[in-house]
Amino acid sequence: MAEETSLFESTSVSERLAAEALIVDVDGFEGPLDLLLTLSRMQKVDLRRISVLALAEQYLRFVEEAKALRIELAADYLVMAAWLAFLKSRLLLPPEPGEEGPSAEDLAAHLAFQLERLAAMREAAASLMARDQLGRNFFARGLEEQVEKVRSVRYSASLLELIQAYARIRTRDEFRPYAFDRKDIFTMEEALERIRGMIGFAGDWTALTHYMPEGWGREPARRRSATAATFAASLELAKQGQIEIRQSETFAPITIRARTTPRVPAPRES
Amino acid sequence: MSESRYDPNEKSLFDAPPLAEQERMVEAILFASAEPVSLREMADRMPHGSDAAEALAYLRRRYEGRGVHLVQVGDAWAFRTAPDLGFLMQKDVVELRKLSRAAIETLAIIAYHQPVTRAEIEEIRGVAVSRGTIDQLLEMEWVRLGRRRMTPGRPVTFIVTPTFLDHFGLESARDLPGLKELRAAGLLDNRPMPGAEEEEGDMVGQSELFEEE
Amino acid sequence: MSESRYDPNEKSLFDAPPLAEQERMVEAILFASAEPVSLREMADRMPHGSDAAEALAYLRRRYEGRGVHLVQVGDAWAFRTAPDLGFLMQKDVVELRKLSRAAIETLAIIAYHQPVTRAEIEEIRGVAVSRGTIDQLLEMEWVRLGRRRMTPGRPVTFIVTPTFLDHFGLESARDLPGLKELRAAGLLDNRPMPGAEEEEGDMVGQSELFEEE
Repeated sequence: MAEETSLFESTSVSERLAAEALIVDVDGFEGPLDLLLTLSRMQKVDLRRISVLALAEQYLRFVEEAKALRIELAADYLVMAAWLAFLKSRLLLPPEPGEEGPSAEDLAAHLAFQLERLAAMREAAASLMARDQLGRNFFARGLEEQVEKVRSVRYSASLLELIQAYARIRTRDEFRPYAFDRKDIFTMEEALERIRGMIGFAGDWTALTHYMPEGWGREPARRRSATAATFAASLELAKQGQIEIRQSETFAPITIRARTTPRVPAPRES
Repeated sequence: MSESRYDPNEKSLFDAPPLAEQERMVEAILFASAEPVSLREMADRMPHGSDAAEALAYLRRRYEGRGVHLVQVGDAWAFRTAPDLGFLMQKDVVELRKLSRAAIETLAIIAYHQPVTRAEIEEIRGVAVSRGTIDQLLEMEWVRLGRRRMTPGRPVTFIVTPTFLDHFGLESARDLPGLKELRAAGLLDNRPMPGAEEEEGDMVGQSELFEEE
Repeated sequence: MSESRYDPNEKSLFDAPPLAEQERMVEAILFASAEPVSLREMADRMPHGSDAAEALAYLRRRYEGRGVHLVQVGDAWAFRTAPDLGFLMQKDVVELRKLSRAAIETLAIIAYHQPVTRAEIEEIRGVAVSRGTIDQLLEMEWVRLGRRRMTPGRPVTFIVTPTFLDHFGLESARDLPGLKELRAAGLLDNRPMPGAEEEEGDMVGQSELFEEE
């Protein structure tokens, strides 16, 4: 930036050279405002006292020259040219009475402000970059020590979880998916055989529980199966007319005895 | 600041900087370096005529008893955190994790059946109990070894600890609710199989149909 | 040394360590970290009851004029080598990514005008800000998104980061060079174009007129 400005601050020869350089390097400008700032430095005055009218004329001349050299200018340069031409005419002519909108002076002042602000920001950027910088002028600790994370795991469990876990174990059988477990099943065929085999020796009324298979009374599942099979077998035998069933009242023990004169011949005897 | 700036390119033109200045230099070099720096390397970097060894000796004394020390690593030197402050380089991160299902079941069995042997736990759970599960519970100090069982092999038993009782807010393991209470309280997420409700209702009735042997 | 050992696990059982000891701790913590460490983080790592701020004040004084300095970066602190000794560390210089002129100007505008919207940056520079320019600054973690502006469209704003402050050796953005003068001259004002009704709308319009360079 400093080099650029110095170009315009010397003799008229270098000024002319610079003007040519401007045209050739038009792509080197960051838009119309940048160009305007560069042009404004040619006035060699404080940006606050810059003649916006002169600047507008400079800019318009630049655009004309560029056109003469058939340099294609980006649209924004032309938009700025149009606006500056407008501003120039407003600055030169006395304001029309009753005219709306901001005055030409206000617009010119704002343009000067924009230029000054841009220049200020560029200076600020330069002084920022001129500062001592980390890793260039001053340095951070080279041998960084990692802060070691000491991970300690704390396990948690609630009383409810504990109790539920226990309940889950103890009642696991209840939740077991249904599977036909031969081991604990006393079939009706087995029960029929057992009753048939025993009934002849029983004589009078005997409780049905006496016909339960041995060793099946302890475990609930086995007892249930044996009970059901024995009961069903007794009904089957009664239906076949081989036995008689009696129950004195609801929930009273069921007793059976062999039918002395079968109504229907037993399958075996037929 | 500019008056204390040394240009290494001009080193031969000037006398060596004062020792205090050299000490500052050694300090900065050692601080910024990612690796321990040898005396030779320090000397190479410092203005001509500097005595890195002497500056280092002064610097070393300056850091005695400080939060960082100047230590020798091979033939090089580096700043290191004072050994007694090592704990500052650690950040305790407590991670809260749920106890695994195996662990909580094992714990529950120990709590309900203590003192209980490993074989008994396995029998109740129906699966083998991994060494790690019991170790974890021991480590958490929720269970500990009880007396050995006076049976063949004299197996160890496990019991729960006061820490366990404390954690679960129990006065003793006997305070743990029984299965019946759990069921009454609806804590058993009982998804009964068809007919399972009859177990305690109908089944009782049914078993009464038959005389108990 | 053993009597000065603090076990962080027992921190609640003891009074805070003596201030000299706290100073050593802050020293060790800051020495170990290349990044600035906030007072809060120091306090978190130090034994219960420690006063990191006070210890830090003592430590700062101790390092005045040394080869390394204690510098403030935002609300955090770090040791940095004294700027006048930078020449000793030429070996450690990290080649910084070359920033374009557009990026440098954009950075300066963000620093001096923050929080600032993209439209405002474009208004000041007179050209559109390319996406890549801001991305680069974001990536370097020199700028970050600030709060959205409560104007139509709720545009995002950009602000500088502690990393930026650290890099340029600034305690805070208030310490930017020439900030006061610029403000006094009204050059940090957001002065709308005369006659512009809707500030934001006008700016967006203007930036759209200008092509990306």
